[in-house]
Amino acid sequence: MNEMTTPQEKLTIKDFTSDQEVRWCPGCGDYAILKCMQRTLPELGATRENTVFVSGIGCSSRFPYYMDTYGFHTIHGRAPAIATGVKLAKPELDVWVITGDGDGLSIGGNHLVHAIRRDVDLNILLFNNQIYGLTKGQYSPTSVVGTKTPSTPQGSVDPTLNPIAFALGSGARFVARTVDTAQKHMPDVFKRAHAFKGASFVEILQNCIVYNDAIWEEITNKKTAPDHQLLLEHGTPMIFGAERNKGIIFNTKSFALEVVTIGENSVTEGDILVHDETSLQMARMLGDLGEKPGEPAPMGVIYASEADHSYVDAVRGQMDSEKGKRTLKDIIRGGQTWVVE
Amino acid sequence: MNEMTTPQEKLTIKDFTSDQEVRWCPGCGDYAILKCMQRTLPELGATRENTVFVSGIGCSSRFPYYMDTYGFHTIHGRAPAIATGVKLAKPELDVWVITGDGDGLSIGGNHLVHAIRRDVDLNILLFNNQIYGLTKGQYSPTSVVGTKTPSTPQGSVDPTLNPIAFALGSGARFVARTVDTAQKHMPDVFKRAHAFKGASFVEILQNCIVYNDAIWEEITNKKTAPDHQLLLEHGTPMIFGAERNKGIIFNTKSFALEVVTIGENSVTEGDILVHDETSLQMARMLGDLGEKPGEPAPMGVIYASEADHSYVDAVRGQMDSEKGKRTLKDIIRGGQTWVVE
Amino acid sequence: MALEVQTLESAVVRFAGDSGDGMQLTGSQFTNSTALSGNDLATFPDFPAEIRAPVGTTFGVSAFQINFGATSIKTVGDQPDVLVAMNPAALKVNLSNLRKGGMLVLDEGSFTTRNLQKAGYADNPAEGDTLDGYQVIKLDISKMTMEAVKEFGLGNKEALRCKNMWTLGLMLWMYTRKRQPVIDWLEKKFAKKPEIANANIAALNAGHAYGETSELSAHIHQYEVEPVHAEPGIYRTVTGSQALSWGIAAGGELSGLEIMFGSYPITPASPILHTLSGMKELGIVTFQAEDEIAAICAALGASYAGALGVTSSSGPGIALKTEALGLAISTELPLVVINSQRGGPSTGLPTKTEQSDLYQAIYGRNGDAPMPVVATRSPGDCFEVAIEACRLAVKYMTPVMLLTDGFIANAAEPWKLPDLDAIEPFPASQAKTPEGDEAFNPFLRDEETLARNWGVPGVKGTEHRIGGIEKSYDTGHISYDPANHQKMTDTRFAKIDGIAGDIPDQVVDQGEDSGTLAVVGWGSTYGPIEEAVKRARADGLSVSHIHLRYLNPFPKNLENLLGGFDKILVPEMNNGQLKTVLRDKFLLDAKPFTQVSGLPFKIGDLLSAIRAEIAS
Amino acid sequence: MALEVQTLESAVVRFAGDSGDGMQLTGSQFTNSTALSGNDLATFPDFPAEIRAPVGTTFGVSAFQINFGATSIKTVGDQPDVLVAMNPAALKVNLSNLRKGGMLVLDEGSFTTRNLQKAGYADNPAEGDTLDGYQVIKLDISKMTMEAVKEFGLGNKEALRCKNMWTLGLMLWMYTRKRQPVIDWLEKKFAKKPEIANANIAALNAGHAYGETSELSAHIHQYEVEPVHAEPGIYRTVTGSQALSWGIAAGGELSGLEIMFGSYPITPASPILHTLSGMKELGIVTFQAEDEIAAICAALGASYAGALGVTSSSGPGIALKTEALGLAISTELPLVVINSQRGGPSTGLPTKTEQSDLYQAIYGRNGDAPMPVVATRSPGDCFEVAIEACRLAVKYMTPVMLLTDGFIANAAEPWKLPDLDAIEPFPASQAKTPEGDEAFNPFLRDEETLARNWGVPGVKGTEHRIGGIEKSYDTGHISYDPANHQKMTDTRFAKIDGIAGDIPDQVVDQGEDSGTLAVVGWGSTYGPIEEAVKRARADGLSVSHIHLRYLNPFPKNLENLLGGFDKILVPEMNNGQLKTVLRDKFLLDAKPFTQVSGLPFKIGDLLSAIRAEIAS
Ligand SMILES: Cc1ncc(C[n+]2csc(CCOP(=O)(O)OP(=O)(O)O)c2C)c(N)n1
Ligand SMILES: Cc1ncc(C[n+]2csc(CCOP(=O)(O)OP(=O)(O)O)c2C)c(N)n1
Ligand code: SF4
Ligand code: SF4
Ligand SMILES: [Mg+2]
Ligand SMILES: [Mg+2]
Repeated sequence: MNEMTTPQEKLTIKDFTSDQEVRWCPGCGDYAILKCMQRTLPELGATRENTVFVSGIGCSSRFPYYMDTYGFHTIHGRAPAIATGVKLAKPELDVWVITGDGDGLSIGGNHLVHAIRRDVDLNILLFNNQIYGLTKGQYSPTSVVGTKTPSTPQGSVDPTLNPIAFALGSGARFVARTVDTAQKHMPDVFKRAHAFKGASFVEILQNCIVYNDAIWEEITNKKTAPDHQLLLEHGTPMIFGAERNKGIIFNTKSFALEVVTIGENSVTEGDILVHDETSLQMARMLGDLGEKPGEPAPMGVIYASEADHSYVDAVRGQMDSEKGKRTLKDIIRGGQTWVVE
Repeated sequence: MNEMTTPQEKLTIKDFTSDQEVRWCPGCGDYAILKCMQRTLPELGATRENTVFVSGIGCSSRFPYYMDTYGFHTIHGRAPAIATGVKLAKPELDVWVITGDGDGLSIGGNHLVHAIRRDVDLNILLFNNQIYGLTKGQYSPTSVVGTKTPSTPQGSVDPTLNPIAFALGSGARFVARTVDTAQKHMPDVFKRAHAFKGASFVEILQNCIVYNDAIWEEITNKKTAPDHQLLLEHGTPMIFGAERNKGIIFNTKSFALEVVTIGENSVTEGDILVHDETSLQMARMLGDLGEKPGEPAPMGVIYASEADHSYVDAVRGQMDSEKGKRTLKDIIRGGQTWVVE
Repeated sequence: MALEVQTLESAVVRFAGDSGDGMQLTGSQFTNSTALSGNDLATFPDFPAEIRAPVGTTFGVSAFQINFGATSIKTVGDQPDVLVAMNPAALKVNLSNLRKGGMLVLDEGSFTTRNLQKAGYADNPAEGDTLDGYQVIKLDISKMTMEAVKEFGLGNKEALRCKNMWTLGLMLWMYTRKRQPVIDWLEKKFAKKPEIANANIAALNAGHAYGETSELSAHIHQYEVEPVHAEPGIYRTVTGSQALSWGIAAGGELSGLEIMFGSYPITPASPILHTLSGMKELGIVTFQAEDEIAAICAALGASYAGALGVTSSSGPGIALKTEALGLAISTELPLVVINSQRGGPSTGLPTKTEQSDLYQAIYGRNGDAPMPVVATRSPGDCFEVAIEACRLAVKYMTPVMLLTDGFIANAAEPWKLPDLDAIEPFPASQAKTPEGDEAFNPFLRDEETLARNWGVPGVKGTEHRIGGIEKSYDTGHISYDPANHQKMTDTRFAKIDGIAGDIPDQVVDQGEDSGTLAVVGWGSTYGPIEEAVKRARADGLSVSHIHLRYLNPFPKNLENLLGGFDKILVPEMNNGQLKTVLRDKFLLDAKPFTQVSGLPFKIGDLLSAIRAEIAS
Repeated sequence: MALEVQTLESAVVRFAGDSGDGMQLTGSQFTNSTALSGNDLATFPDFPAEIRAPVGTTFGVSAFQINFGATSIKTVGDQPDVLVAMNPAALKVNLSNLRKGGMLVLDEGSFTTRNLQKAGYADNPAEGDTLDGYQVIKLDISKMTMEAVKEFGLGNKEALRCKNMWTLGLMLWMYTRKRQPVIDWLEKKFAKKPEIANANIAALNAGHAYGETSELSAHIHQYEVEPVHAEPGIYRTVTGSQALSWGIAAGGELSGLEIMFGSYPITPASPILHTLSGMKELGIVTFQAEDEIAAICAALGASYAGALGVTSSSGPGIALKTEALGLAISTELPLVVINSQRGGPSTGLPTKTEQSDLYQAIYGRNGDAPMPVVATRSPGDCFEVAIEACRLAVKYMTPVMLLTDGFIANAAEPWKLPDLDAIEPFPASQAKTPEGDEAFNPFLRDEETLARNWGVPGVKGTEHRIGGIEKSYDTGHISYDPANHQKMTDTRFAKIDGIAGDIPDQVVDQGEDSGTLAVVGWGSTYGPIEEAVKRARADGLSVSHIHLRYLNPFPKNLENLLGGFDKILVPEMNNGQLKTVLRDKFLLDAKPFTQVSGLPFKIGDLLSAIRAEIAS
């Protein structure tokens, strides 16, 4: 690990841009995410040599080719498992997992569950375009019911998987959401994910201009965004809306979150629920928010609760604490032996 | 489907008992679950010919051999996928999935996620003994941290997966829990699961006397049970304890459930939270309950909220609504054709 | 004054342009008109791996090649006679392949500095001497199209999109094909947007008129290709994916079983999922699973429940299905597994063709796990082979592997519509409620086929349990008995080997049934081999072509048949896989001739290999 | 008056009892004492599939067989000379295999009506004439054990558990073995429960004393088996799983790489996971993954990061790893994949042995995907083969498949401790920060080995991207170029084939290097073949034994070597898989002799096959 401690010159976006021609469709949301990553890594003090991008298969999974870091474009759905191996072997690396809603939630769902459950220190970015881009537009587990695609010409009938609920159900300790167009918001989310010790799960709403265009329109369109986004900030009341007069409360009767209007029905700003990113219950409810009409989609850090142990440290710790106690020779001679002369 | 509508003679436990010698370890909790199932099916009005048990691999997965119904002992982790095929092909069948904590949550996690997400009308019973029985005692995703097994001689370090949280995170609409020794409770849970249209997920706490004995002791031991079990009943306050003076409240400050003692700190029975099995938020919190010392483990139906659509009906409905509109001949002649004479 | 119309035996035309230029549509419409003219033909859609690569780049070039003729056409042709290049990148990528002296149609309007740069041209090839030796027709198609559609008031971008129809019009003129089918198609396709339909039709007509009226006709011939002398019947063009899907549907009808198709999208297998998903009328259940494992498992579950499970994927997905395939073999349930092969290993070359999954099909499982393997040779052949796979699966209670490939999946050819009523049905037999107290044994076997007794849920009295553990030959219950395992292993082999008695003898596709050299092929190499052998025979060489549909078991006469030749040459688009099987089974010195480039064989290369082998 | 001690060349003893009777412990302690007596030996633990089947049933019988001798012992013996049956079920299951005239030791105390019934005996076989023809020793071991341990105040159940030590004591007496090693072991094992230790020791002594003092000694011989004439050195007994694990650890040390072992439990592969999990001192990371796919993926990820990834499973699990194996082949990363074979197909016979995954190892992937395959022949051999697998993986940047099987995994044999310092290290080379502005190309190849340039994260200047899509030979970037794909395919084969030049020439294990018949084997059939060939040679037959460690590529002299024999016989515990490879590669008429019963070959059967083949 020769070079790793050498002090770094200040890197720039260029340093993280590889010489490979980017091959997404013109207008694809992936471009914006890529640029944002290339821009943010220098700000994180990341080095090229200690940064690894591991991806599965899908349009999104081509991401590593375009980063001038280490990159492993693996096979469909397996990136979290491969990244776990990378991290276990070299804990000092910054490992980013790039996956899609098909790659991560369909074929690769189980590896995602277990990487998250183990709380492996990975930064997992799931590009959710609610479609299989690379294979030309079949529906995915996140596609809304009724989606017409080549494999569902009469519309899909499978209930949708909610990535946030899924991650939390797997025991996630860091869950956040951002959107491809949010060039200011996204770097902050990347930074928080990167700083988090443990598995950080980030859903990035991403537009597939070819097969599922404009599904995030309400959230990304400047006009409609204020009413459809809830920008989360820890310790701050969950207020949103073009007029900043809408808010979220917890209704103890329905036992669920509810959208209210400040000033109506004698609701005041003080009634609005304050975002607590350490509350698992709140995180779960926020994960559901946005499913019903009128509800805004929460953006930002939904949940962050670092564990007091680290999985990778624990695994390697067991090894380190034993190291040198016996040698291979000792082990081999360990049983009952006899001598032939 | 010749015989299916013939009225049934009244069946008994014997009718559901196959001629195969049961091959679990003496004292294994699986016996009790088996007996209970054989006893309950006649009460459900089930028929042998329309009942199918599909299992993966594990001690628990040998279950189908002992039922005198249709049975498919498949491969490790794949039972939910195979059962989905069974149900899609013949929706009139009652399909039970038998799986273990290793089979269902480790290798088979993703199929469970998607069977649950799709809400396929299956009754899924997960025998949780927190260990891999059949392969001689390695730890499983549900094993508590620190579990010493042949593959973790210094104790396991992986955080545990909570089956209830996992199922809910996958979008489950029916989640319940029971325990191998609860011969009165279990049939009710089976009946509810059976009656539910959609994927019903039941965690059965099961004792592996050989590799992980007595892990459920507090819950099953008659002496300690009252203080460690919370028997859920929809619409009833969540009271428990040998003296029936403990209860569950929702603490709006900590935003979490809390155990209180009736009569202490001016808590009255009226303050106790009433179980609402249709509340997803409550279900999620109940799923966590029991993880901390002093908290009871909820038993019974944790969540039940039938969807207004049925996945299998929807799939077959698309087919039925089109049926006969075109024949294969029509399709083949559908393009532009020309005649050679 | 126009030159006279020349009559050609056959012609190869290649349309190439940017992914956005609509070359696949152009090609398939040209194909359609050509088919309706009664020619035989073969096509090769050759599109990039990227969904929509950046405009103007070489890796964004999409091409469509068609070979059509007055005699039987077996391949897409080694070298185009005509190359249509809609931009510099298309020229760059495809020029080297154009026949020396061939015709080159260029859209000059797209040879802008920026496009030339993107294609990596320092100088404009349309201007220097790079194109010497070709018959070059430079036209500003872009401009002429804009002109033609002006009246419809489309935006710039939309108007330019009609370029491909202008080009098509020109080519239809050149080959004296009819415009009407294209016009009909445009009107149907854009029924809701008449201005688009009309603009496209105008462009088409303009291109056609340009040929007819311009000076072009003064120095360019118009060509005619006579209709092929084909069997009487109704014809259409069909792609491999279509024919395969229809064959599966037919298999369901002929067996009397509901088809339950479980799949997960993957190139180039997805079109089968798409086609069958659009055929719900026939009572076909399609299930897009969470992965390939779930797809095969759901299909197998359906078979267990009494339907006919079918699953489909390509190499990497088939790899994932391996474990479940073992379960299907062990439980002896019917199942059809379709592998649309693509370039490997691993992700490999997803959009390129290869036939390198034969090892996997025949040998690629844990344990002694035999299963039948059949392969398709051409788009139309897929229909019959799919039916045959269903027949074997149902009759022998076994999974069957059906090998096709990316080339066949996407290629089209004229296809004589089968008479569905004339196909022999093969009704599945499922156990009925036993009489009296007779115990039901799911592993009781048919004496002739060795197929086991298929008991299905829903039927009273045939309740039983099966699984992947070894079963007693006598009762079907779990058995760890050594002698029983031997017997069951032997029986599993005997059952599959016995299929040899139920399939047609191997025929010689071309040539005598003995001689100096047998060229033995399988799969989509059919066309190039057939053509190469034809030429070799025309040169007086003693060579025959034997093309296998059945790869496991082999037809029972195959050993004898091959024994009648001095030499055996096995051309494969892999590193020599069929060769292994032949050498193992027959101890014959089968010589491999392999090509692993992601492309179909060239006739010329095969011909050289045949010559070399005979001379050796 | 005692009979004199008889000297034997070798003896086969089989301990059989209920799963709860501790037969595996008894067997392994007898083995240990025997090993310490300097005999050569081979063992065969034969336990039921069930964890703890109901007491007294036939499917709950657990057995342990040992063959030991004064000369080299290669197999566990076709038929036991002595059978110890601790209950009726054990008798029922094992009797048929006992040598006619052999000795039968029965615990009469367990022949109760209930136990007889459970075993399916209508009449008590200990009483009728069923056992005529054997030398039967009926003892109420249960009662005598209770007697012996009375003073330690154990409960009934615990006291009865000492039965196996009583029996062991008797057998140690019979074969003049030392008790002390067992006593030492008991004291260590029950250090925290001295009363248990003492009771067991008392039972052991009582059994021994019974032999010495009872009338038994008046009509039963005591036997002596002289120490084998072995190479000087320090010895221990070792199981295949142990030796394999240690070999992997050694491979890590010799390459200078950290071992990252990713696995998922499965019979019979789990013991390797268990052994390595207990070896963290050596800096070995073990990872119990969520499934076999994750296990290989994590191992591959670790290799990508610069460690040596190792993964292990048996057939069904290896099947699941297929797709990821393709990625390892395509990215050319080092990886060791261990397959502990078991009976197939599908779940098959998990606790029985077989070698039916050779097809899967050599051919079982999509695409043209070559990889080296090596196999172990015996427990001790596992050590060397594991090191060799690591060497090849690291030196050639390739996944390597190591085949072993359930028999080898659990069997034990005496093993001369290797001199670790004498093994040639094979330090891995990983790319360093390039000088100046030189671009790093991960697919730059070593001219000799064709191994690619291993760049690992953490090193500055070697940043690069790789994946499963085809890569340019020249740059390592993605390439869809046809000629490049051909070149890369050819290079992948050339690299693996080239290994033939880096492995030892094939030796003849026994016999001349030409002659009438070569018996060619691989894997755990080594012992039976060696013994059968020995006997055949003793009968004057011209037969040699050639046993392969390298299955792909074959040693370079193999073709010539086999060419020197008139006939080739290939005994395999599968339906004839090596036979296929040999016939394909060398076009030799290799004849299969197969057995698929879940059991090792019997020497007698092999001998007949050899005779028949020579006579044919
Ligand atoms: C084993 C396997 N199965 C299927 C595929 C085909 N495939 C490639 S990407 C993909 C889905 C991609 O969807 P998603 O992850 O949402 O990525 P996107 O293209 O939308 O970014 C599929 C099905 C494959 N490459 N490998
Ligand atoms: C593909 C595959 N991998 C691994 C195994 C080995 N295996 C069988 S059962 C099992 C785990 C069983 O654990 P669980 O599901 O908890 O069942 P239990 O025995 O505890 O009831 C494993 C790892 C297998 N049979 N197949
Ligand atoms: S198909 Fe969709 S997701 Fe893929 S590159 Fe194109 S726009 Fe992006
Ligand atoms: S090992 Fe455990 S789970 Fe398996 S049968 Fe025995 S007691 Fe039951
Ligand atoms: Mg997507
Ligand atoms: Mg378990």
